[in-house]
Amino acid sequence: MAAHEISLRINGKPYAGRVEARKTLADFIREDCGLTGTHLGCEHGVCGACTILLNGEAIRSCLLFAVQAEGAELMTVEGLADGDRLHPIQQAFWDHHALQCGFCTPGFLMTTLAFLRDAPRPTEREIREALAGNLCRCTGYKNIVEAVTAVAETLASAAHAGASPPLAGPADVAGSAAAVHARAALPGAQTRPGGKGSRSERAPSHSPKRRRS
Amino acid sequence: MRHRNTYVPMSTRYFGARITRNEDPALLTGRGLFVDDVRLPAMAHAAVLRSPHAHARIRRIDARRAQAAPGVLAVFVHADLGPLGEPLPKLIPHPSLTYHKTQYALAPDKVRYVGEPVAFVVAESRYAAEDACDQVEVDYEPLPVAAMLEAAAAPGAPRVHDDMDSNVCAHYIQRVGNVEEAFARAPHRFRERFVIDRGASCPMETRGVVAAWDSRSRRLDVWDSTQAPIPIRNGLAEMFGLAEEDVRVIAPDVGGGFGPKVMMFYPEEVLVPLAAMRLGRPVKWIEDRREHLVATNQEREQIHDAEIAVDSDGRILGVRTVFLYDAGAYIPYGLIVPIVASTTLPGPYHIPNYHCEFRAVFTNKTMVSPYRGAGRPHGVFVMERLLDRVARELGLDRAEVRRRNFIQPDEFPYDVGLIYQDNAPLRYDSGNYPGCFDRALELIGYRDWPARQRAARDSGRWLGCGVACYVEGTGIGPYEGARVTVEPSGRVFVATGVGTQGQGHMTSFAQIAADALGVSPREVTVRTGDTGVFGWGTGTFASRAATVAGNAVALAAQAVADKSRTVAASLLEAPPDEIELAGGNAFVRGVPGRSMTLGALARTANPLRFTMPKEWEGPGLEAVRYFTPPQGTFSNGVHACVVEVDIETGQLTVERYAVVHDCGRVINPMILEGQIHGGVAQGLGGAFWEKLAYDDQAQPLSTTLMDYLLPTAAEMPPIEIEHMETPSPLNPLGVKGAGEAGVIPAAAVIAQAVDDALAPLGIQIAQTPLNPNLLWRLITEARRRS
Amino acid sequence: MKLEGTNTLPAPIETVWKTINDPEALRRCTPGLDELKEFEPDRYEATLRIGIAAVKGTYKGTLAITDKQAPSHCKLVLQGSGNSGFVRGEGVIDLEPQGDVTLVKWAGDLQVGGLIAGVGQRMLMGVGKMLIGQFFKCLEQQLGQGV
Amino acid sequence: MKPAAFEYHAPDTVEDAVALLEAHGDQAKILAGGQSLVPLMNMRLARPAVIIDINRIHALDYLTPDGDVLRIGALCRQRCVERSAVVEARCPLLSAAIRLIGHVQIRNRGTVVGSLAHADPAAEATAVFAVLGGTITAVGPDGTRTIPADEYFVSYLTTSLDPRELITEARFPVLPPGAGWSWREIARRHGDFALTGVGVVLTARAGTVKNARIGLTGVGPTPARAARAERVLVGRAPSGALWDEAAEAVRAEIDPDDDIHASAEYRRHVAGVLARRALAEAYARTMEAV
Repeated sequence: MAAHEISLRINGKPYAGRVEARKTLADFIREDCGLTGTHLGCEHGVCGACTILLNGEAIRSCLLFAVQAEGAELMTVEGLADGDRLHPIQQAFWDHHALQCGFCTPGFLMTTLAFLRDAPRPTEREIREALAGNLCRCTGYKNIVEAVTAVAETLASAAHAGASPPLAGPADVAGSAAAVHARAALPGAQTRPGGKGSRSERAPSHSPKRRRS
Repeated sequence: MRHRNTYVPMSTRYFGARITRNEDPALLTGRGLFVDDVRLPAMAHAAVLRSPHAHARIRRIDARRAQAAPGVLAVFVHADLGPLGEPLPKLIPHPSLTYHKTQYALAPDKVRYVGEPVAFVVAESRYAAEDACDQVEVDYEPLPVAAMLEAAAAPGAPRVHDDMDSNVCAHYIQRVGNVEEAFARAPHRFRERFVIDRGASCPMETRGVVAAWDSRSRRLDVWDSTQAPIPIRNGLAEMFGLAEEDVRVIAPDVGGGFGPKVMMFYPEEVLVPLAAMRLGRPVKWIEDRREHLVATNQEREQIHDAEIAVDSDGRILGVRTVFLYDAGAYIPYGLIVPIVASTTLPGPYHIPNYHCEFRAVFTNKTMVSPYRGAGRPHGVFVMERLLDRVARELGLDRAEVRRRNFIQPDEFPYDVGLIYQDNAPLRYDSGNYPGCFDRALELIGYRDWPARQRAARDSGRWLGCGVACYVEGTGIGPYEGARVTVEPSGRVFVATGVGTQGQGHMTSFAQIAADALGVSPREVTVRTGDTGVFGWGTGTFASRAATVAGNAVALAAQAVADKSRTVAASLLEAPPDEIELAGGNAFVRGVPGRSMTLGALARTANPLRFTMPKEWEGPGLEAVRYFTPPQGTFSNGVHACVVEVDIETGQLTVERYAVVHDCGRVINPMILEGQIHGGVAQGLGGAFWEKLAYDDQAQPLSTTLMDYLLPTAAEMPPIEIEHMETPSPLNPLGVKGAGEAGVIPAAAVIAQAVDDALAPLGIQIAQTPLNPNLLWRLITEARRRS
Repeated sequence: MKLEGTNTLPAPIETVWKTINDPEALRRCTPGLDELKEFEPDRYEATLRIGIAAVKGTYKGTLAITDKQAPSHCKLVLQGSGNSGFVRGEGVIDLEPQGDVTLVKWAGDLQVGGLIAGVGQRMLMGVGKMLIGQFFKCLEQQLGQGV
Repeated sequence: MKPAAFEYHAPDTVEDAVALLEAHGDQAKILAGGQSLVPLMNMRLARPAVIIDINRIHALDYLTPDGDVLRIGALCRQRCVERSAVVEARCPLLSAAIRLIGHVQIRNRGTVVGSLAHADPAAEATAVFAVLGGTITAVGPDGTRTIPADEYFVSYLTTSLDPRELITEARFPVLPPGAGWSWREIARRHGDFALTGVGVVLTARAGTVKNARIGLTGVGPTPARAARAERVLVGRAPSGALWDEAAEAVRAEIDPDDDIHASAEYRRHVAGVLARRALAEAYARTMEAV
């Protein structure tokens, strides 16, 4: 089978490789790019350990072929911390003992990053449902939910202090000034080129924002 | 060993504190090292071809096409194994285990469960290895299958092993008092059958092995996602004829274990090193999730015929259980699980007469070995369900029945009269069972429960409350050790043989050492799970790490502290007993100005020239100590919950879950609570969601996470925890184990809560796990009856 | 997986008997049966491509017709194995004449093992039922056309 | 768990995609969101020789209201529909059901049209499509055709689509003015395939049910419309008793299967329970709409 040349960006850095079409994006990230923070727990899209951001959206990297990510902007757990400074979500997970073996943790962090960007003031129920696509076998989820609640509160109060309108709900997040602010308060989450909300009602004739390809 | 049992902590600053974990920053930033993260030059990748049949004779295997497939380096079948073609080691023998069958690394002529390895393919990539697995031709002759436990135990059942007369490989009885007489004179006797089905521990990281062989130095390095690297090293050295010194086994970051990763040996743990040695290239094998759900050991399947005898006040006169234990196709780990089940059953209650008897039975299913709880949930389920029956039949409050039977705080040590899994007498060391129980009742609001339940029923909601007790044997021997070293940098290194799969050893052990040496736990680096760092020990299992290794760390740290004082005394010109250790310094008590850093002491204690004072006994600030507990220590606790049942659909919602728990002195309450949270989630998973389904031909039907239902955050209730601390008199730190506490009574407490919710219908749960379909069926049948 | 049912086929019993013993009719009506080669009387080598949509497995094996009691009773025994695991099935067929039509009573035990059983359980029973349904529907059509 | 090898194509246009389909026929599979297909491929349950990845046909990435229908392009992600204020306002049944598809990571990739193409018997989108009576637009070598919902679903994972056809669009009718709606499902865990799910659209006027549509998922080889139950309802006065009667009719007209999570009997029973609850909720919503 023919190999395919691909190039993409992960955490702001360019990566390129030659892969078989069947190689999953997760394997490409781990094996070809050497970023082993993204883990594989099931390879059939249930456990969420391989969650990364693809063009700003949380996805399962085990359910995408690497060739499909040609030209994409990816973010993995390695891109969260700013040098030695942990991202607020990482810090909250540390403070709240929201990890034990740590295998599922990168997936939870990436899911949380995208979730809090879209729903900055979640209820506990919303947090639990948003995290339901990530399985953890060690924590019983209690401390993970507490960590996410704590980051949300911190960010909400930061956003409230800085922005005049209160944070908007998830439905129209992408366009609102408050959401932009919330994203700014949440380092790393701002990379969402062509946010879905702005594209959601669009006629076929309108040329959609091209995905880099 | 002169400090043994005379340990007095210098301060208790860190012991008992909620300290965030040392291991977290690496794990949070993607810098952990799990086995699948190990990348070596020229590494090849392996895949295992597994039997699709539960029971079949292998007529022929032809691997020629596979061998010729693109990228394939080698294909191994049984005939290629040479001396490694013998059955894998028998662990933990027992006099009652008459047929200690273990599997082969690759099946020679017969397969006995779906998932049994038949061929091992090594290729340039995992993709190519899986391609080649498709090319191996195996001609199977299907044989009759022993699928269901009870049927497999019956005479005339298809036999899993040809050289046996039946599938029963062990028959074991333990007795206390005179059960026959107790039952004969008892005014009330109640008999029940309890069925406990299969589950999987399902850590988020599956198993995995990487091996590298250096043919020049003849050294073998193995990275293994195991709970027991040292026994794996010892076993590999023996099998491959190498010195233990020349085999290094590393369990780096291990992504959860929960018991099954303590098995020695899984076939792949032999096959990967073998392939690496034969090919002269490093080889990696990572179990995929589907493999995990057939090839990693499972647990829980038992059928108990149990009976209780009580007097008219509900006081227990005798208990009898006769049960079947499904071992799966082989029984490498011996009788640990059924022994633990039968010795956990008595729990916190006076049981003057007790008869437990089991048969271990082979079936054509995946092997069974301990999974978190390891028989304890079974024992508790049987005992608590029997007491619920007593309460119902005698019209007594279920809390009152328990209270009348508790062992009292002044009765310790309490000899149950049985032999425990460590082959020592089952003797509870300490505890306060009624106190713990009362706290749990208060936490869940038991006193007001009837009123709340009535109000809910009036508004059409079916709520139930449950409360169940357990005693957990923990901290068993034989021994663990630790080496504590102060380096010239002032950093403290702790090395021990007990690895971590997420339990926080890097922090708990650091807290223990930090107190002894007067440093911050952040200054303490704990190294575990690497035989190259510490080569003596057994493994992480049976809730024993904190107790056995924790005390070894305390003893070694204490020895280093003593040495530090001795060295400091000669330099600071004060008697050793006037030297204090704090803030990373040694100083003369009351004269903080006369001090040296620990680092400077360490450098001084390792002189380059001149002579060394005799009382230093050797170089450096370093000590190795071992802790050998005389017997296990016994934690206890009470779980309580509130559930709601949708009686039209059988859906169950767990609204509240409360745990009151006593594991002696607590090293780090944050870590302890985390252990309990996780255990509760696994317990609840096993009570309502998780079931390994097999069809009547022993085909596993739930080999994905779509069908094996690990609970998610959306299903889990918030969990409330309270600690009680009754120190153990059996070890210097006064600690007991806690790793399995969360899981143990979950099935029992849910069953009771469901009974309570559905009490108007007279439903009595006698099996676990439950599911909506089952609850709906019970509800429908009950309504039809009434 | 046990399945059973009855069908009424629009032909007299002798015709039905002949059809279900006719390799060509069997080949045409057994879903996914690509090849059928008789290697001894009433025993055939078979290649099956069974599945639905993209989820198809190829199984090589044998089909045998046994316990023949013309024209009212026989047993079909099918076994095959492939990359997706194996299938084994036994079906007992009893024919009862009802004037111009024939009542077919069948009872089958279909066993699926390996990959498909382990990961496809959600649709296994339904698909099994559907395939048997297709078999009889096809026979019905063939007999209706006066084969 | 790694997929078997395949030949990969990523056309930029519908025409190129159809040409590839014509060349490869049933050897080829369309890859859109891939959230059902890729797991099957990873497990090697599906081993397509050719993958035609349509993710570069950007012209198919749209969601647009067009009169009384929502036109959803083949690349429109489920998440996009879920977030759409227009869908929420005009077809809340679709919004509600979509939120229960898998998890957010799945919906960020998965497409609505892909769900319809995959035709899983327990999916949400298929049942909503059936209950609303949507249409499929498919392009093949012989041109474009539309397929109404009741001619589209054939069996498990099987539709009336020709292997050489590509679905370019699905049209979901919006709810009629004043209509009440409800989506109810029961699953083992949040995000799992429904054991059974029921969607209802109901209009009522002057104390009688004017129109009722009931769709079910997880109760047989395809999403089902409960036609008999619908007939029971029309022209009758809404009441608990009427919902019960309709629920019984639902139970009588479905033929669900067993699996390890639920028996056919359970599914049949619960379909009725959910239908009753959904009807009551939908009716209550008609009152809110007034």
